[in-house]
Amino acid sequence: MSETLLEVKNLKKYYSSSKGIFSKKNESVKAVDGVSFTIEKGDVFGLVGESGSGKSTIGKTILRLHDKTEGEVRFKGEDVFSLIKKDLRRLRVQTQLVFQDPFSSLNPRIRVGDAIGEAMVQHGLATNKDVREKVLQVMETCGLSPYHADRYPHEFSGGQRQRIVIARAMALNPEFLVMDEPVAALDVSIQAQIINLFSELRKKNGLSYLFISHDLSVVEHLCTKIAIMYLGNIVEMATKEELFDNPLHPYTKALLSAVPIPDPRVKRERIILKGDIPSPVNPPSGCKFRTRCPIATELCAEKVPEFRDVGNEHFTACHYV
Amino acid sequence: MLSEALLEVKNLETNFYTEEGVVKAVNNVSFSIGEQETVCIVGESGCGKSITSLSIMQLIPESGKIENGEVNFAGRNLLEMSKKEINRLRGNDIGMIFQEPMTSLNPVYTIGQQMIEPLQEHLLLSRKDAYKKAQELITLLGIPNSEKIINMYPHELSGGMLQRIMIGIAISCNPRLIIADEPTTALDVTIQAQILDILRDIKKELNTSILLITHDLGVVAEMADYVIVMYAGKIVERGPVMEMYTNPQHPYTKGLLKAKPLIGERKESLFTIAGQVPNLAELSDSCYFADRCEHRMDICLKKHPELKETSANHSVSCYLYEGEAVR
Amino acid sequence: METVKQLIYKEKKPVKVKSPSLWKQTYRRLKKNKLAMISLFFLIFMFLLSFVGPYFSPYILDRTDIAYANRPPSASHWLGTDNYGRDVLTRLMMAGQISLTIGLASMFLSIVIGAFLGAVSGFYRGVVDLVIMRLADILMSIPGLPLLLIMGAILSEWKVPSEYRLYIIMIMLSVVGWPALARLVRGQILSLREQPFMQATEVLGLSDRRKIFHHLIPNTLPLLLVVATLNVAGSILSESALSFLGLGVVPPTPSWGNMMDAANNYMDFRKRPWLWIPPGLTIFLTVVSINLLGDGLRDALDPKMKR
Amino acid sequence: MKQYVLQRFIQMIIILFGTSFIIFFLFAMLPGDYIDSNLSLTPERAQELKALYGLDQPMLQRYFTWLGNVFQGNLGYSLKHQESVTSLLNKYVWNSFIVALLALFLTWTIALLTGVLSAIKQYSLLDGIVTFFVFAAMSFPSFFISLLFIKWFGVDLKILPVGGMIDTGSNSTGFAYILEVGKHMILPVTILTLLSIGSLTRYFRTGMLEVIRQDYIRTARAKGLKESVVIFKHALKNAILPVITLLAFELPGLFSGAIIMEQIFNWPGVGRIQLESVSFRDYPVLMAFTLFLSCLTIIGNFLADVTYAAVDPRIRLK
Repeated sequence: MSETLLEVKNLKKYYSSSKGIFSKKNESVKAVDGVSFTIEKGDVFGLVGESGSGKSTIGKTILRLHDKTEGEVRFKGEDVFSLIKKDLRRLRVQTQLVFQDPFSSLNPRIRVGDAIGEAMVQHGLATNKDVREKVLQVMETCGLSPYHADRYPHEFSGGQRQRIVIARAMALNPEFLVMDEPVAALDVSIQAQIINLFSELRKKNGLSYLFISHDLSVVEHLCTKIAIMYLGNIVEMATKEELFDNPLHPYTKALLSAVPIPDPRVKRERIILKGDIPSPVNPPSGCKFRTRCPIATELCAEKVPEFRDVGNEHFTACHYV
Repeated sequence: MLSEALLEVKNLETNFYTEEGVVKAVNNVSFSIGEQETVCIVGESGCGKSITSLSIMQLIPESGKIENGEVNFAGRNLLEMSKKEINRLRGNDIGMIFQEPMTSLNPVYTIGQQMIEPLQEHLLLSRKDAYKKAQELITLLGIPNSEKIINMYPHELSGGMLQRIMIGIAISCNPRLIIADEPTTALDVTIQAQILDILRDIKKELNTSILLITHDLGVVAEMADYVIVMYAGKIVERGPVMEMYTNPQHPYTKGLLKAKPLIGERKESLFTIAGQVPNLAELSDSCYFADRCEHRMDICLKKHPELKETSANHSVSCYLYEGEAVR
Repeated sequence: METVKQLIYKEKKPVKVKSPSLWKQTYRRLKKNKLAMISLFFLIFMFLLSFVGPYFSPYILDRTDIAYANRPPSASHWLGTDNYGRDVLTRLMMAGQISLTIGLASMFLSIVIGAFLGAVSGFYRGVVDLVIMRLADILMSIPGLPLLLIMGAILSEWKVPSEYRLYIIMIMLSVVGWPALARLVRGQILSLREQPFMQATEVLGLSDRRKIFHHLIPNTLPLLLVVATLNVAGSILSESALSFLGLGVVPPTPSWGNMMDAANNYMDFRKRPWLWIPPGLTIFLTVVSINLLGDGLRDALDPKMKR
Repeated sequence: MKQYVLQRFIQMIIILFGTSFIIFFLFAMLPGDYIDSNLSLTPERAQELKALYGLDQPMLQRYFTWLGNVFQGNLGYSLKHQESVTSLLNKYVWNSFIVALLALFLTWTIALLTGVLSAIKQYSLLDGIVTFFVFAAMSFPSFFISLLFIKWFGVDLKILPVGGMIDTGSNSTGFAYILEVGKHMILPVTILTLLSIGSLTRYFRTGMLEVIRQDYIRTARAKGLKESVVIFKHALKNAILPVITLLAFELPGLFSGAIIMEQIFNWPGVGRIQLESVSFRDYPVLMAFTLFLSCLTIIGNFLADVTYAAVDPRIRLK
């Protein structure tokens, strides 16, 4: 029996786009529009979607980097949004975040060693005396040389900076990491290094990840469970094997077929979706995907499809599955 | 291969003068593009692939300088042309598409105003005819409501739409060559699929050649006839697309192909190329890839290998394939 | 398969392991800017001249000697003497003390007020922000010189003695100077807050004190330094204009501005240029140097703008 | 857009009130009104007079009374000039206005040209010279440069008049009059232009430098457009838009920048009157002009924001 680490229930996050007191229409961007999932200990949960799908918003909301609109987030049974400041700081040690852009997520005026060590000292995980030693340890695990500690972030390349960001997160010895597109800004050869680092850290420290990405091949390589998002909703969720071997939702199918395969011998029938992703301010009625769906009917415009279990822990939201 | 080359780049060298020193962004690069051929330059950031394409169009930033080489387009060297002559080629015989559709169009002019410019400049169309042609182009590229789109400003459209508009501008004067610099990098996968589809159609219908710059080996496999792999400003390998994927030779090419996770592959860990790309301002005499290479030999540290043909049209720059280089 | 550890890039260990601090790096870049360095040396020279110079002067500041009045520049009086027979060079040095002090002190005051209010505005936002920023807007809507004129008039009406006016002028200049600074600091803090590295401090659970003193403030300092430098130039100009009009520092206390008052006298203006050209030129050169230094600092602090 | 204008308008009203209050408050701090300084009055009589003029009432009430008068065009009475401040303002403001307007025109034309040229020829000799002049212009104390110019051109070379608007005792009319005034305007306008040209040139230069590095400029070049079209059509419009905001700032700025210049050149404009009013303790005049300049600034600011929003499509359509 596995232990539930994170439980997200019907999470909603709307950003109001009203411009002050005189605006008549109160339009809001429905970034996350009712999302539920659970992450068990040891899971690598992949959250896949295109821009505007709300995947990054979920990552930041469950860490309480901003407020929710509705719903519930529980970490190890505790409601994250009802924690008082002191308890929130305790939670901060257990959960960490790795950002997409390794250039802006490091303070340019703080030396790498200090950046990694400061939170350790603040949370009492190290004293001013042994912090240096502990920092060097963590840096070594993340593939950084000891002398890197005395340098400034701008002296490093993207890949090395991402290692620093990971080391900074790992310094607190967390149980759960949210990765917000951690390899999207990196080149292929560097990307492979970082992905392998994730796998190793997970094996060694028994970590769980929420891995947010737009890249299906990376997600397939790393994740155990995957959810596909479209315009603020999860449209399909299953274990990795299920999802890739037996994709059900038309969006998942299109997404899979759109990924270019690096082999010129493979020629396949591609599903090319029509049109653009609609604005999350004014999403289509019924099924939000219907405007681009190759099999949409009138029913799809009228009724929101239910997100249901089709067996084998495979969930999807489509009338025609 | 087609005998007549439309574009021929010979020993191109572009340097940037920075505070840290001279950066050799494009270092002795030679290749050619035949009529109706799609050539892809692939490589990681900083390898000089974009600067190569900008050097052809002579659009490199001010701190850069084309120091050497020839760029022959339809038999004439672009680097020796006057500014006026080059302007007559740009947008007319050679169209260009850039990476960031959101910033590549002028925010204070409408789509129409920007689309008619090359039509008026090169095809000498009247304003009215140019607008008509622009509208046709928009429809051709699969955007509905062309009469509305034409009066809109760039920020009102999505990235995918804007990239179509950019393509529309590039093809408006029926160019013989289209240079596309990472045209889908900033776009989502489903939109990328649309754009690649359009590029393929254009090539078929307009009989143009395409020079496609990308870092995505998947895109290369789908689009290219001929592939050029660049590393640290130099071509390390080039060859026909089938050859490159079935029989890659340079350790870097091999590494790139293995490092990318594939859908349906599911292996335990990924192949990695250790280390980082070298600083282009501090290059030594060694093979630039030597630091990261699994097969490094003594000679690799002494001199950068020449690009040599190993089979028909397939060249590689590595001592592993030079008979005389005994370990 | 190799593990990550084995694959650590075998890069050559650099000779110098510890990078110099960012301030040192900035100074090194600044050193390359010749114009800024010349300006820096000129300013140091001006300071020495004003604060140490008078000790080497054979003349006593306020000693008047009508017999020696209105002498043109000579070997004994390098810049001549004024209507009371006082040595112009000595007075220029003493005036430098006053003008430079006012410039620096009012800058400090403006920075303290402006940075504090701006930071509070940017960090807490809400009503505090609204009130502070409206106040800044209002003060910025009254053109600077008329505002200073009114305050100067109030000073005159209240018959503030000459030796105290000095301090009140510092305060006046900072009243005019703080709103722009507060706006700047607020903007800076608002944009910093959105930076991922500030979000990271939240995720890492750092205390508010750590966030403000180790992350926010050090990142606003570079810009503040540049603006502070330029602010000194502005203050010196305003003070001199005010004193020239007789509303700032008033005689017998000398300042560069009120020394130029000589030009208001028709005879002095036409026949005795040594009375007003040296102070005018001093103001100009000092202000130019400060502006050039500030510009150099801006470039040195922001390596992205490098050539 | 409508919402934005409305919101910005309300903000303007708030600032107008705030500013007028601050100005009123400052003048209320000035002791020595007419009654207090008149020692011949008995305390009782003084009290009566104060009641008559409403001076014994709480400040807030006096503020609103004053504001009411302002709205009716009653800005007070100048003791020195023995006429209402409104008519005084009307008499002198135009003299200042001509100088300011001419300087504004010159500043913008020259700054635009030199700013753009030095940006597209960055690090050239021209750029170096322009930058040098910009720094010099920004650093000159206005009174010093005015005096120097009078000394050089008026006293030493004797080619331009040293001050005033017309020659002493002149009664020329028609074209001769215009010519005479024009001659007297040369120095004031030059100085005013010189004083404000530095920062504006710098604005144009940095703005242009930023714009010509943008992707869309590269696109324009890739389309094969002539360099002049690229710079003057594609780059310039983007570089000018943000600077429009300054235009509205500039005019009131020139008025207040002209105060010292008018004094030195003996130019019969509002600036000189304003300085005079300080020395003659003619406070209603000082107060009215300060209020006038502040309102000009605030309204100009509002107009600038609104025009900017109207010409920039990125804001206009939101």
